[in-house]
Parts: sequence; structure tokens; C-alpha cells
Amino acid sequence: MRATSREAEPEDAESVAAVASAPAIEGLPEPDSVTVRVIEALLFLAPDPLSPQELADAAAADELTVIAALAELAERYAPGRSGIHLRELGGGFTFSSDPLAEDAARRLLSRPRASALTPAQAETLAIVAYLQPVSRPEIARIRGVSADSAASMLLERGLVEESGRSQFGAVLYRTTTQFLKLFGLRSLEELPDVAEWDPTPEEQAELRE
Amino acid sequence: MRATSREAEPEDAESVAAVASAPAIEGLPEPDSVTVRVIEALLFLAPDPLSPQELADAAAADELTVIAALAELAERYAPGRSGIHLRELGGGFTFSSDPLAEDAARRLLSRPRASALTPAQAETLAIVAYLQPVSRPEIARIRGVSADSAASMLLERGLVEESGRSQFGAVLYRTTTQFLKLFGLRSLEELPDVAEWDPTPEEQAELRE
Amino acid sequence: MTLPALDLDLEIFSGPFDLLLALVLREEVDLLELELADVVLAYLDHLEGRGELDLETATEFIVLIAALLELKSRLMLADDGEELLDIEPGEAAEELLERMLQARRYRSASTHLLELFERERGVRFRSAPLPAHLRRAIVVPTDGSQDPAVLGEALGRLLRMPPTISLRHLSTTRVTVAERLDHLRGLLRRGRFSFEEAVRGEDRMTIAVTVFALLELYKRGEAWWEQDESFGEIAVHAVAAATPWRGTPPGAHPNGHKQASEPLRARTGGLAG
Repeated sequence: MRATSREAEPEDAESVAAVASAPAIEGLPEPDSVTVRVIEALLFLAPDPLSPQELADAAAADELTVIAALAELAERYAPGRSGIHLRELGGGFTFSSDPLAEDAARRLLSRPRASALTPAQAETLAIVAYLQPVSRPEIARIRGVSADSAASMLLERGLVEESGRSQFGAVLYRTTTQFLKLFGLRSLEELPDVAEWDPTPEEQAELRE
Repeated sequence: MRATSREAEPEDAESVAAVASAPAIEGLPEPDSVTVRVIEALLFLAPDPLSPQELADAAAADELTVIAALAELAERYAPGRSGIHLRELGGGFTFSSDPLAEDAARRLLSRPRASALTPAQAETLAIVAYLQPVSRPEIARIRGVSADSAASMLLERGLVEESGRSQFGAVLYRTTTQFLKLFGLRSLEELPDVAEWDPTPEEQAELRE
Repeated sequence: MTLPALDLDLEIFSGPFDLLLALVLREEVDLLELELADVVLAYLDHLEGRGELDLETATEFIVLIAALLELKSRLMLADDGEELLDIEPGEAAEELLERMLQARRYRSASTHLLELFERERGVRFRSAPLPAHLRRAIVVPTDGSQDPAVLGEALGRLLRMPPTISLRHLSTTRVTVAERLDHLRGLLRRGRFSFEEAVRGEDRMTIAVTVFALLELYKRGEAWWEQDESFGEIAVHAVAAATPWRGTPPGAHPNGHKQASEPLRARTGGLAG
């Protein structure tokens, strides 16, 4: 499943359309134009990705109709057709701007784009993403160096959040929907298997020396 | 041209389309699809109406092309066709949601969504609550890190509001009635005593060592 | 020449030894990147150059380098040093290797995340406030749902100073041979005392330094000792005291290290024989 989705370029909104429209083949209801417009307006207003369930509840429609509406919208808001893209991110659907407009957006909006991640932040984030929930001492042990300032920055940026305490009382961390959103992921399942980066037996032998 | 559009019911997107497309007859340039998409993305991102001049500057296009692009978009984002409408407001253009979706939006957005404060928000809110009125730079100085995104979220959630300007011109913040309600407080007097969370004498002694 | 002035020229640091220590403690030099073996070699070179062993400086050096080694091994292996004591050297190496593999794995994963992040950086999301008419209409049904204590705690967190760097590793082990010599000489005035008595309640490092001091007393002909059986009491006698000289004291070989081994082993347990 993971491998397949990666091969099919999950970053491409067309695959969203494909996913959302797939059930159409099995006979999705034809959504009425009012429902499509309501869903479109809700996606425009909501600050966070919305699941089909949430959309269905709000629009007082059944979930299959919502999925059909999403499929229709995904076709209209697709790369190359529109400056607004419908994307499936963080377990829900949301509109985003076309990266094509990034330069213009930077000129227009005072809000600078997300600042880059430092290597320490990226490493800490990777450990949280794969091992969540995970505590700060555990992160430090894996990295071999303290992760305090990196973890604080990730919290501050809303990429990770606290998620209870370990049996020893250490604060546990997990990634947020914001993380999925900013990294273009539908869910954590889309992260490649971490074993993929394991060193080869030869490299291991080298390390052992 | 702006004056005309205002007289002709500025709130109605159809009139926007009519006005914007009117000059087409007089031979507006055909906008290339990239420019249209960039303008579309900018309108989507901007929280406030944008003038054709602002759009032209940001998109690095001439104003006539921008007007032609707006005409094309006005046709696509027209009532009855889309859940998002292009409207002309106060001399600028902006997207708004279809009034048709108002009930659904209320159902969706009034639902108490995951509402726990992040640590950054709690800290920022605590500083405003105890020290109000207080400016953003001041909050940042106390926290040691920028408070911009946390402060924006608190504004968005209606927990803090602007309250004039400091002598140096920085916007000052104070808490709202909504804040008191959310925290079940009758007045600010009921905030817990800060001394309760001061470092303990032992901790202080340790710090002095 | 004193130890602090020992000049080092290492891959990641060049300067006096005490500055290196200060930088390590302030975490400005990453202990994990520091080759402690090079520090030891530099010290041995320094000793060779001088041609004589200054016990005082040697002790100080051993204490400090041991503390650094311990600190570094803690950093590399686990945050709980106590657990480590039970691990066999082989297991420790395996664990170290496993950690290196893990660190590599997540470093590669972070590269992947950075690629995703870079790819998505041009994508923006709308974050406009809700239109006023919608905002007004939305009732917030969650009055009193937040605990004001959250605010007090948040402010308390800000009032608290960050924890200071622990110097315990080094400060508790700062014992000099001179101090222990004075201590032993004080006891020797009674003519005889037991080693146990001399180190009662002291930590391991102090005990080791006391053994050095004892050796020094022996070298200067001020004291000798005897032990009737393995793990038995070590009795230390003043040479001038009434007890008659009974030939060579146990463990008295021309080589100082061998002399040291006997009482040290007996005292620190398990290996005497």
C-alpha cells in the first residue's frame, strides 16, 4: 500500500482525484450541484483539512454523496486547471494554492513562507514521526545529543505536540495534522518504511570495525 | 470604472463579472492561463480584497491583463456555478463563500473542535491575562521566542483582542469576555495567584549556587 | 607545569586543557566529537617530555579524564547510567552499534522529510479569519471548559530559570593526593590505623586517591602496611612506631603499579588474589 501510493506520486493532486473518484466506478450517486457548492464553500472557509464524515455532517448529506462531490471538485481544482488545488492531506481534504504562485504570494503577503528546518529539527521530527509517541530522553538517546532546543522549536512551529506521559513521567510527543499538511502527506502511512534506510550488511560490517 | 461597479450593486458577483468583462468588448488582452492561475491563487490566499493594481504588482503582469483575468475568474466563480464567489468590495476583489453554505458552515465551525491550547498559546495567553495590556514584542521578550502565530490563533479564537497602542506604537492586547467565559472566570481577579507557581525555595537556592 | 596549562592540539580543539573542560561543560565543544584517547596521548607526551611523574598532576588528570569518559559513555549509550553497570562489555558494544544504526536510519529519514518539506514549501494554505457574520452567529458552547490553572502553570514555567548544567561529575571527584596525604599523616600520628578507617564513608574516587597517597607515604618511608588475608583488614603502620620491621611488606615490588594493585584490589572488591 505504501509502496504503491509512492509510486503513484501522492504529491500530485490528480491522484487525489483518482482516489476520490475511484468509487465512482462502483456507482457513486450523482451529487446535486447545491451539495457540491456547499462542500466547496466549506473547504474554502475551514482552516484545517476536513474529512468526508465532517463534511457530510455539516452539509447534511450522506458520505457517498460527499465523496462524489469531492471527486467532482478534485477534477476542477487540479494542477494545470486552477490556481487553487484540492488536496487530501492530514486525513482530510483542503484547498491549497498552486506553488506556481509562490513568488507572487511572497511579494503580496508580508507573511514569509515557512522557514527551513535545521538538520537537528529534521532529525528530531523524523524520530517523532516514526516512533510516536516518543519521549525527549529517548530522542536524545537515539540522536546521541540533546534534542531540547530542536523539540521546542518543533512544538513552537506546531509540527509536534505533547501526547501524555510515559510510565516514567517523561512527556511524550507525536506529530500534528499541521505536520501532515506542510509535508504534503495524507497520513503517516505514506511515510516510507524506515528500514528502507538501513545500512547494507557491508556497511554494517564497516561500522562494526 | 470602479464607480460604475459600485453603483451597480457592488455586492453582487454577477455585476463584477459584467463590469470586468465589459471592457473585453473593447479588446482586452487575452490573459495567459498561468497569470489567471496566479491571480486565482492570490485571491484565495489574501484575507482582504485586492485591487487590480496590487494584483498586477504581485503577479508581475500589467493591469489590463489582470482585469481580463479577473473577468475570466468572475465567470467561473459566479453564483449558481461555484460555491466560492468572486466579489468586488471597496475597490478590491475577493473570494467569499456562497451564502447557500451558511447553515452548513455554522454546523461545521461551531462544533467544539480540538480546543486544547498548545503550550505556546497557553504561555502567550497567560502573559496577556496577567500583564494586560501588553504588546507582541513584550510577549516575545518574556517568552524568549516569537509569539506571532500563537497570538494570531488567540485573536482568531476570540480569546484576546487589540486594545489600543503602546507609546511606541505597538498594538496592545487584552483578554476578552469570551476568555473569561471559556475559563469559567467571573473576572480577572479570579486568576490563580502567580506566586503559587513561583519556583520553590529549594529550587531558588539551587539556582543561586 | 600544572595540569590546567597542559597544551592540547586536537582535531576539534587547540588550547589549554582547562579551557577544553570549561567548553565541554558549557556544551560548546561536543564531547561526542572529542577523541579522549588523543587527550590521553597528549598527556603522555607531556609526561615523557618532563621525564618525571608528578603524582599530584597525574591524579588530577586521571580523575578528570575518567569523569569525561564516564560522561561521554553516558551520552553515547543511555541516559540511565545505573543500568549500564550490569551490561557486559560485549553487550555494550552491540548496543552502541545498534544506536549508531538507529541514528543513521533516522538521519536518512530526516533527509526524506526535508525533501518533502522543500517540495511543499511553495504551497500555501488560506488562513483568513471567518467572515464576521459567520463568526457572530457561532455560539461557543464550551464555557468554563478550560482550567485557569493552565495559565498559572504556563506563567510559572516562564518564571523558572532553566536548569543549570550539572557539575557533579567533576566537582565530587576533586580529591587531591596532597589532601589525602595530610589525612593519612594525621592518622599515622597514632602509630597505626586501618585502611578501612581512613576511607570510611568516602566515594570510590577518594578511596583510589587514598591508595595513591598511601603509596607515596611508603615511597618516602613514612609508612608500611600489612594484610593477613585476602579481603582482610589492611593495617597501616608508621615506620617510626613501636611495631618491629618485619622484612618486605606485602606487595612491595620495585614497580609502583604492582604495589598499588594489592590494596586497591582488596578494597575495591572481587579480584584480590
